[in-house]
Amino acid sequence: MKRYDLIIVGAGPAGLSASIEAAKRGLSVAIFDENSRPGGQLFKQVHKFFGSKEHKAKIRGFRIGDELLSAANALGVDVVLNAIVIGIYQNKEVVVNIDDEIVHYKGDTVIVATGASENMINFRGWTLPGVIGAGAAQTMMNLHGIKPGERVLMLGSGNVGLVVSYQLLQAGCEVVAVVDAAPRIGGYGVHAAKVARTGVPFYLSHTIIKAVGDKYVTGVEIGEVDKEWKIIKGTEKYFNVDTICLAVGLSPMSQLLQMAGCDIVEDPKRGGTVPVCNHYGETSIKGIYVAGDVSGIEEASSAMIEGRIAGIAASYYLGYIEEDELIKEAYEQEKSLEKLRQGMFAPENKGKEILKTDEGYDVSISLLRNGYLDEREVDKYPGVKRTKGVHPVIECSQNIPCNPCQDSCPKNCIKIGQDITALPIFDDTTTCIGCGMCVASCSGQAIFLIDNDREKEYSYVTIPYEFLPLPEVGSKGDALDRSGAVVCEAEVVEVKSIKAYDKTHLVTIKIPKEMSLSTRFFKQLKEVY
Amino acid sequence: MENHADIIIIGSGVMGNAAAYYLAKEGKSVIVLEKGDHIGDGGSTRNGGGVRQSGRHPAELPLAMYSVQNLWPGLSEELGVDVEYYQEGNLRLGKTKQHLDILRGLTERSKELGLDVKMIDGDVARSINPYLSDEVIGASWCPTDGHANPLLVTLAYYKKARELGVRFITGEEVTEIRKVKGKAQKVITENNIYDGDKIILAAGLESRKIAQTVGVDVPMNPVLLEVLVTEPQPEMFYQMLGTAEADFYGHQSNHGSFVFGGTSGLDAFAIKDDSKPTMSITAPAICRGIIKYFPNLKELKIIRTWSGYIDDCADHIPVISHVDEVPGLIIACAFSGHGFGISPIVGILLSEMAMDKETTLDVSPFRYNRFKAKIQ
Amino acid sequence: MGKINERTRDLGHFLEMADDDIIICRCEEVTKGEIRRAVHEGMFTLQEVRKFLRTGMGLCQGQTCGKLVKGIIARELNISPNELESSTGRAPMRPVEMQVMANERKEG
Amino acid sequence: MRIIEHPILGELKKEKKVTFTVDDKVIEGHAGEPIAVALRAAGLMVHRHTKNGSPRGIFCAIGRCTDCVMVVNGKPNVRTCVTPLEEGMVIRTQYGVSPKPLT
Repeated sequence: MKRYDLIIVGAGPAGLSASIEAAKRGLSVAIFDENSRPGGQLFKQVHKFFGSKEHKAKIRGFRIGDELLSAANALGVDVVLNAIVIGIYQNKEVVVNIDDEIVHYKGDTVIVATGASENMINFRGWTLPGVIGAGAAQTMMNLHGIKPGERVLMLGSGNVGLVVSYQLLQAGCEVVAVVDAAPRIGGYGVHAAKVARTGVPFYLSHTIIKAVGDKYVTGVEIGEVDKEWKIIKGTEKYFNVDTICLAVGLSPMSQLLQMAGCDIVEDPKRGGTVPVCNHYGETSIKGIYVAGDVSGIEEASSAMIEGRIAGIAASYYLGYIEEDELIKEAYEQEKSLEKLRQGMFAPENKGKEILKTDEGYDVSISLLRNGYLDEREVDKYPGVKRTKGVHPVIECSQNIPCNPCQDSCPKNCIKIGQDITALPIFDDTTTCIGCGMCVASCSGQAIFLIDNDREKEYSYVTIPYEFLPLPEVGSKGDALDRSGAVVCEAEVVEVKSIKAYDKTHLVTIKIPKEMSLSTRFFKQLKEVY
Repeated sequence: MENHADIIIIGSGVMGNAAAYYLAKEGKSVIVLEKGDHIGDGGSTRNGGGVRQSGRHPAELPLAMYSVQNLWPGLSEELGVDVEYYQEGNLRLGKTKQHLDILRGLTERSKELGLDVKMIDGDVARSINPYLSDEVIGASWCPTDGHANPLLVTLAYYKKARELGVRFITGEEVTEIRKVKGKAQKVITENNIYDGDKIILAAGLESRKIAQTVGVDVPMNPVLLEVLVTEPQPEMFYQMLGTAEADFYGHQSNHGSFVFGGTSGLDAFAIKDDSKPTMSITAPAICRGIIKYFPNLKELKIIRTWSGYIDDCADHIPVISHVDEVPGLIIACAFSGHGFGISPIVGILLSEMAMDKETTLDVSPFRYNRFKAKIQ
Repeated sequence: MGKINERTRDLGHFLEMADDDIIICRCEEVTKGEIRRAVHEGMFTLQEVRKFLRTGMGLCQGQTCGKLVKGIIARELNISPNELESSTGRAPMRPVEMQVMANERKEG
Repeated sequence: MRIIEHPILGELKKEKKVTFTVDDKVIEGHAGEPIAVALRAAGLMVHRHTKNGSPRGIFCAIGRCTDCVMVVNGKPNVRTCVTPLEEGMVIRTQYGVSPKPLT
């Protein structure tokens, strides 16, 4: 039976990161993944990541996947694809279905990094073709280049629901609404805002009553829920859709660990049925570790660090490093992980209602209910200041672990500091040169450039733009406000697409001066998205 | 709640549940204590579902025949749950001359005891089951054998007994049976003491430890057995299948899946632990066995495998017995992997024993004190 | 293991609900009403409901409906879903053809 | 339905076009893409009907839920969302666990 120092199940962000750390330290490593492409969910993630440089912030998910894979390959890790681990048996025997064979392997250590599976929700008609998981939508669009439908209703306003809604728009689908039974948007406000400003309405405290259709979905009925989650009569709304997308959370995929005999607990904070493990990810069975979503639902950035920690811990377990190295190197990673686990979206805050930022600013109720900041409250956040000449307007109002805007500014105009969940401060004593790096680097697309002084009657507003086709300079269209409502006519005066922006194009539009505080998006006259 | 009942039953497997039902039907008060969190989590719901008379030990055959003739056909109706009983016969298959010799031996023995079972050649076997491979050269055929769904039977007895007022408590591990004035009466758990006029110990392998607390030992060992289930298929056949080599057995269930049990040959030496682990070599071995007999099934996908321990008795037949030195205690265990098919009659026999009635069938072959050294 | 669970406790009358006909287990087409009724008939754990109704025993191996079934049982018993044990993980993690399972790679 | 050019991913590379049949229709798709993708591109939503007659299609798209199974080259219960398309495949809508009878 072929034996490795370390067998990893799952070639996602956690698994690949673990393999790199272990292989670097001399372990023989194999990774098995059931998919034909490695990277787990990374290759479906076309958005830029949050975090800071060490967390690969502002890099798009699929590029991170490529980076990790080539690093693993360079270190001689055996990345085996289309390899379904059918079970982990006694004595760390990992049995894999590869092509038409069953292959038995043993690992002196095993890291299970199988990720998560999607939760589902039932309503009348939920078995009809056209009702799909958000993951399905992502897979179809971003891996296989096909739209899941033309008109889509999204159920769920967590980060997955928001990110996938945006991706649907990018793929050219129409998103008719984002619906959530909760009274507040669950994901990052910035993710919601970039969906809302294209004109997608949010229906909070609403849920699906039924999917309508005979053979497949032709429509959907939603309604408002009361405190007992019952539909309030008279609040029903109907949408013509061909697709209903479900994004109602994730559950750790811990079945393999159960089978292996690891102790398991029910922990709603970690997302469901999870293995008992220590801070190195070691389970109740010595030498079996976990990393990533399987040990508790978080972001891919956290999964990568957990993977590194498990890889380091396995290296120590097998004697490839000494205890002091383990402590020192794992501590570095834990510090980095801690940074991501701060702020209002930290795992420990799951389910809590947080109405003030760490700095004491009120969290925008409009953002939580409608998906966008109210124009009247924007001014209170430290990233928004009215100054002369071109300058950034940073509509960042929640404590999200993220700092690329600070790093990207060549003039040090934006300050976040050591605590990366702090709100960015625009320092109006500095001089912005309008390079647009902050606009393109903001993973939440919450930064705009405004110049009120170039012309007397007009303002120039620069917005991040990730749709096709790109507007042409000189063309006219509608200026949209944060809710996607038309505020006035706009003329495109500049479109910048440099490599460093990484496909976040900067579109500058010219609008009447009094509209500069309202305008946050641009819609071309012909139907484009 | 009062912790006294006419009868305390230890173990909520199919035997305990069946006994509880037949007792409650007679108006007795019953408490069933189950160590696990789930009803019937042992061999009762982990077996292959055979309701078989052929191939039985002569001592057990009357129990099997009585069940098939009198109890299985009406069980669904009696319990109010379709337990998926199919009486479509049992084919025990052979591919070699040695196989046929084994089959012939089994067949002759059962025939003498009045069972309708006969040897047939390969072509006749294929006329009964057209999916058999040409390698099959003969079989034993018992047309009155069949199969049922063990999950449903176990839970249906539970459901019906519960309806009749039997008190079931899960998560209640019995640590001791204690005599009071020479008679078994108290059943002690970690948290409670129960008492009954009669105690039925039907806790599978666990029975051994518990019986020892009143100085009785049943010589039995845990043996791991594995079962697998496939994706559903259109209806193909409903016979129960087995082989002379006993390398696999199984049937197609009424929702279309095939349920096959089998062995790798090393199961007896499995590393034993509470999680009832499957072995990595067993499912492949079972599959190879099946494909030789049923090549058409080779593309079927396996959905699950699972395992369970059987309480394998020194002489491979059960203990169903009063205990002379411990009046009031009735032991029912060591069914050795073939208890399911006789569970309805065992339930009745236990109820009769607990009510001090004459038993429907003779239980003397199953005495607890029959185990003797080889050389006397 | 070891949590005492009285199976005779009173769950009140079984009342039919308007959405009882909604399918919960997509593979085996088991409805919400069937699950609720099974709880009233004594099936108090995920495993018992699974064995009694076949929820989660279909081709998807229970990966879709597990949490939903748990929620329904918990509501019927008036307990938190976290008090219910999830179903066990069993090989094979994905369906495998018999001819593939039978074909173990020879040690080279 | 196909995304010709994606704003972030650019043009998605696809293998050569192939033809295959679904029940009595001849359909085009790209070799190597999941069967389900080619069906979606052709506007085909219903992959199977359960034994109770309820229509089903793509649900998880990653091979877990098995709602999208069809009879492919005579084999029932094939997960079309993870099975690569090949030239000349014969695909049938599945009823219960059997193919739809051809008209």
